[in-house]
Amino acid sequence: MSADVLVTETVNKTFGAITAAQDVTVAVPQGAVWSLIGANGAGKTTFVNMVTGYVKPDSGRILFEGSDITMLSPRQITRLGIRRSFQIPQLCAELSVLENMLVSLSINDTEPPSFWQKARSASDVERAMGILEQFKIADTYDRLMGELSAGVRKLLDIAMAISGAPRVMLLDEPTSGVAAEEKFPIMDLVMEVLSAADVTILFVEHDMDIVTRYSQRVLAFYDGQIVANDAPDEVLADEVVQRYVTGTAK
Amino acid sequence: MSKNPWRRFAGKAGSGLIAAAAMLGIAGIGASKAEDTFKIGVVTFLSGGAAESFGVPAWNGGKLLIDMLNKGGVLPAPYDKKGFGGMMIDAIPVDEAGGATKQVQEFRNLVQREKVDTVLGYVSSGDCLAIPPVADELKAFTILYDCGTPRVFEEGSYEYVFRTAAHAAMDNISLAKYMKSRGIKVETFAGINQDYAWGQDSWADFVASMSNLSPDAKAGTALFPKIFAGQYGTEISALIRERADVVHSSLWGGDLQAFVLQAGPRGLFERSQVAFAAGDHVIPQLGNKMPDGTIIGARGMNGLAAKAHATELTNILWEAYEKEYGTFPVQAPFRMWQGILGLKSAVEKAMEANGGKKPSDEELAAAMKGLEWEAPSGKIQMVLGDGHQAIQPNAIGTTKWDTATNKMTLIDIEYYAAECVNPPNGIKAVDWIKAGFPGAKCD
Amino acid sequence: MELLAYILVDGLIYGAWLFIVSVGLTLVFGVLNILNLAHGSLYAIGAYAAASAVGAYFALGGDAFPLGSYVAMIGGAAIVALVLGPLLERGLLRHFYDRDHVIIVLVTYGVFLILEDVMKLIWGVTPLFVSEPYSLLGNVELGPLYYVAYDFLVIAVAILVGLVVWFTLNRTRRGKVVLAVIHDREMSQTMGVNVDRVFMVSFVAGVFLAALGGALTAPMISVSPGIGVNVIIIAFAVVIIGGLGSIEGAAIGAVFVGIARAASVHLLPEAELFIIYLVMAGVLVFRPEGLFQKTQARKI
Amino acid sequence: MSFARSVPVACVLALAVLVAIGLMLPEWAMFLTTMAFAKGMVALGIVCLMRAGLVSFGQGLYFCIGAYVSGLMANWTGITDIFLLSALGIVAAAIVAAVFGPLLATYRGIFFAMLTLSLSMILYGFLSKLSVLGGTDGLNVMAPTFLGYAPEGRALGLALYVFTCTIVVVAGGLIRVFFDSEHGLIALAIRDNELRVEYLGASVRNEIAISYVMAAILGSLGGVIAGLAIGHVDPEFSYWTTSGEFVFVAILSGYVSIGAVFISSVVLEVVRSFSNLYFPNTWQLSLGIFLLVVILLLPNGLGSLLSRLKRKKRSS
Repeated sequence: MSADVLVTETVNKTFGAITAAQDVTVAVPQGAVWSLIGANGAGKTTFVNMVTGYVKPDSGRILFEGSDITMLSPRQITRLGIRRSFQIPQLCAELSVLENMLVSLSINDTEPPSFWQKARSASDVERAMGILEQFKIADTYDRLMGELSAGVRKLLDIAMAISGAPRVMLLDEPTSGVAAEEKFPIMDLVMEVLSAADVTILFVEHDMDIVTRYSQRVLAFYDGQIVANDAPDEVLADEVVQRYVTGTAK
Repeated sequence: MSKNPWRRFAGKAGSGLIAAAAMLGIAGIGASKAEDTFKIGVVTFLSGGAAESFGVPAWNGGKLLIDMLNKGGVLPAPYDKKGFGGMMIDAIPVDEAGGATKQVQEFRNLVQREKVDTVLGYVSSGDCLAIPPVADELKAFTILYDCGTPRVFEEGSYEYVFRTAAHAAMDNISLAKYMKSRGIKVETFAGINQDYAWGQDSWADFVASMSNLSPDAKAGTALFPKIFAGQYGTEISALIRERADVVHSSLWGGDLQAFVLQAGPRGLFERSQVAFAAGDHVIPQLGNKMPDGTIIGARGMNGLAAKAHATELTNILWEAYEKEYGTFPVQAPFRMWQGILGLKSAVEKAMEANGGKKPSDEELAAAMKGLEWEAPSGKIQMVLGDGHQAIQPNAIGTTKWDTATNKMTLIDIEYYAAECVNPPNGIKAVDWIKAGFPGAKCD
Repeated sequence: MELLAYILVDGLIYGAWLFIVSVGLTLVFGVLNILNLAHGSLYAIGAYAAASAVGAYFALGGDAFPLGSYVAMIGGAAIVALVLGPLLERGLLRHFYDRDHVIIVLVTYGVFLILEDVMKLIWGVTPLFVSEPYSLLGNVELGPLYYVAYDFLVIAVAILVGLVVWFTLNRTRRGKVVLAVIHDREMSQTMGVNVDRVFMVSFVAGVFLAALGGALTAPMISVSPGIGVNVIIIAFAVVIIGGLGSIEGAAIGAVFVGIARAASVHLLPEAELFIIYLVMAGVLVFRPEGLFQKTQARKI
Repeated sequence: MSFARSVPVACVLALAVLVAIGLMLPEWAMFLTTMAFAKGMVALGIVCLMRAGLVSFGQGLYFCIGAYVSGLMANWTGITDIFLLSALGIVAAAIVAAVFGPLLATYRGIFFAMLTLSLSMILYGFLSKLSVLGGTDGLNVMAPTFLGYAPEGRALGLALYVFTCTIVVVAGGLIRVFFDSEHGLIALAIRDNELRVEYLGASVRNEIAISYVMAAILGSLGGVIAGLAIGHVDPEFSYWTTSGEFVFVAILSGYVSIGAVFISSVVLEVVRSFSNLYFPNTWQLSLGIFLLVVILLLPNGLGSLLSRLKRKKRSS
């Protein structure tokens, strides 16, 4: 068990009448690449929000590398190494792509942000451009958010999350809102960069082709419960999943 | 990639230069000091709560007198000479609104930029405490024509600053003397005064005078609403509940009007004998709304009290004011007149000494020190504060609505000589009162 | 006992005045999300308009039916609302709705500066005072307590205004529409609500309430330049205590501050001015959203 | 030329230019500029907060703290050395800001504006009531001395002017460095999307508190200089209309260029200085209209004009 990097123990959460999480118990091993599937409101996003500290569960515990992070704030959890990207990219509209990257770098430098050290110093810019090149969006460095395509915005959002050398990366629908032909290239790119850094990945996804292609295991959510936790083929073949989750039952 | 440092430096220097150009541009606008005109900066309330009862009537009276002086030969000797010693008088009005800090800045502008020969002004006690140190710093001859707090020359001494109006102590002493001489029952008295130098000093002087003249009178509630509060419902309830024999107040301007309008209908004036240390200036506006039998001071022999003892000078100015503005002059124009006539006397005295040239600030200060001159409100003598603070006779009366002429009149007016109600030089007013008015010369 | 009665009655009278003066401010904030720094000037213009209206009324032979002067007073306030309301909202504020709310606060600061001088240009600096309405209704004696009936008229108007505003907002169809706009402007727009009209009507109502506050005060004071500057702060204190945007909060806040001030004048005169700020500070530290404001959750 | 040297060089040159101008200015213009720069410091503090997306309507609080603390110190203890008084003003403001900063840092938009305004009015009410501090009349402040040198008349005006220019240039340089620093960039990010900044691991509340303390220190320094230049302080320093004028200058200048803040402050001070004499009843009207025009036509203030010119140069 000690190899597990992220563990949730019988986590429950209700918003008034809606049960968002019911006895959710999961143990994610180090370096795993799992996907989370389920209809809207099944509890996927609540799970991500609880792990990243934005929502506090009613009961149960969340452990990261053995220590309890249930009641920590998003900032504390981020600093521990659990990072997330957003379904709707959360970027700074008035800043350029490069500046957005520099913000992330300034915060995640080894030493805390300084009062005099120039944010746009040559070394910082070089590192930022390096990451942008890695994500192949370096050519858009001086453009503002309004001038970018959905794909580039997604990649920037993920790039900013990655810049802090995360241990666990939660991707909230990394390919939603992106043109079909761009989906696979983006996922390849993201997986390539993350696997190079041996990062545990949990990503929320609706597109089953992406689920089967990139995830080692799949967590299927329905009505706040995990109804299946297995390899992609087994889960998709599972009769309960077909009726309640993918709606593909005959 | 980073912006070329030289270009950013250019931007910074560029903005510095624009700021510099702006400043140089302003510098050119200042005025120059002309020889044949005597320029006065007149600072009084042209807006805000005190404008209509003090500021504007004073400026109207001042304008009128200056026009008459510039024509020459309109006023009786010794004021028949044209302007100030032949020089035309040019007056610039400045609004006193905005608080003491703003007034200090305006004072600097008048002295340094507009290059006025004298600044004559200031109704609010706050301004009268703030301006003198700056006047001495800039060595600018300044006349305080209206404010009443005794602190100016009792807690400080200034070389270039003079006050041509007596301070507030005399009004409260006269009120206490008036009540004693008219035999008004005063076992308990309460007070409502604005919460700043003027109100606090007036109440302190009145309490001290009463404890001296009517020792058995007991001081009750003392209310200190904020200046320009305008709403006195709760305070009036407190005074009615107190049922004091006498209610003393040094309220003035819009605040006094609001207080009378709100207290009248609630019968405060019937239940207690109300005494206003400086109440005469609201008589024209309130008319019959000012209840009868209210004891009124006018901070000197001003307004109706002066008309009853009018000299030729008083009548000329009174009729000219009534003709021009349709209402009779109250204390504010009277104090402006005594300030301007005092300035005229000082200028002409200094010109005699220096052979007819326009006197410098130092010459004006020397001439003004210890000066005496006649004014519509009686003889003004610069006695206190080593010749920097004036004393003047005082008068207290009681209101009576004259149904025949449909005008408010003052009856039972008692006059007090200047030395009777003002302390001699060198002793603080409160100490003089506590010591039982030693050396008071009352006829 | 008499002291307590005085404090209570004085507190209610001052509280009523406070409520009328501040309910307009909280209404405009609630509906349009605008913090109107020019609220004090609208109060002052209402006072001036009422003073002129009552003066004109008596000049045109109103002595025959003096009670008509109250109608003239309210009429003065209404004219101010109908003229200034649309002019400010449609003419000026509308252009800033998409901008940051703080910019609108600064715009209302500009309007405050303009209106202060406009009053001086229209009515000059000589004050108007029309005290007939104040003493018209005679006196009221509650045992040893001695008051003017006008003060109780102000209480009655305050209660009436409170009920009317509360009733319109919560119990009429148009009120429901306004509440919908308060909670979600975009959603209401998509459901066909003419948000522009709701904004204008609400702003005009806010201006009318401010002007009404001034009109009711006009007979008690000498209406002169500068009476508006201080009112905005007192209205502010009441609205902060009650919670911005809440009508009930403004009512409770007004009575709370009214009685606190009355108690301090009767018992501890020195602290009089300071009480209002002290109460405001207390609420800010312990219950920043005000006593009655529900904390809104944030949508991410 | 590396970055480290270009800002100090620019500062020294700017100071030299300003002092040279000062020598040529008549006394009243020097006094006006000293006041304009003192008030510009407060406006610069508001600009610091604006970069983090917050507008304080109560910076009069620190302007008043600086003025009263230095004024009282001079009157009660006789210490009139301007460097000591400034240091005292900084310490006082830093303490008050450290107390209120974290509380205020959790509020945004209108609530932040309202709370800051309320705080300044609480100080106003408190000071108006304290007759020992002069109540509503305020109190006179002794003339400052400069490390023992006690000038009089024009020399005093010049010494104060040079001191103010030094403070302005040093503060301007430091703030320029801060704006370009990592904290400066994070502040801009907070203005756009504070949720993301929190998720990147920075404490939004601490970052805002830093800007708030910095704004307080700048405001207090402005108050110290203004109090000593005028020679009188009163509770009006903390009145809401005073704070409103500081915000006016900050909005007028925008949050891009520091020079623009001081230029706008000089512009406002000139308009005010001549207005009271030449158009007493309409000067507030002209200020109000001027403010609305600026908000309508120059969304980011004069500063954006300067940067727009630069951007045109760069892209043309």
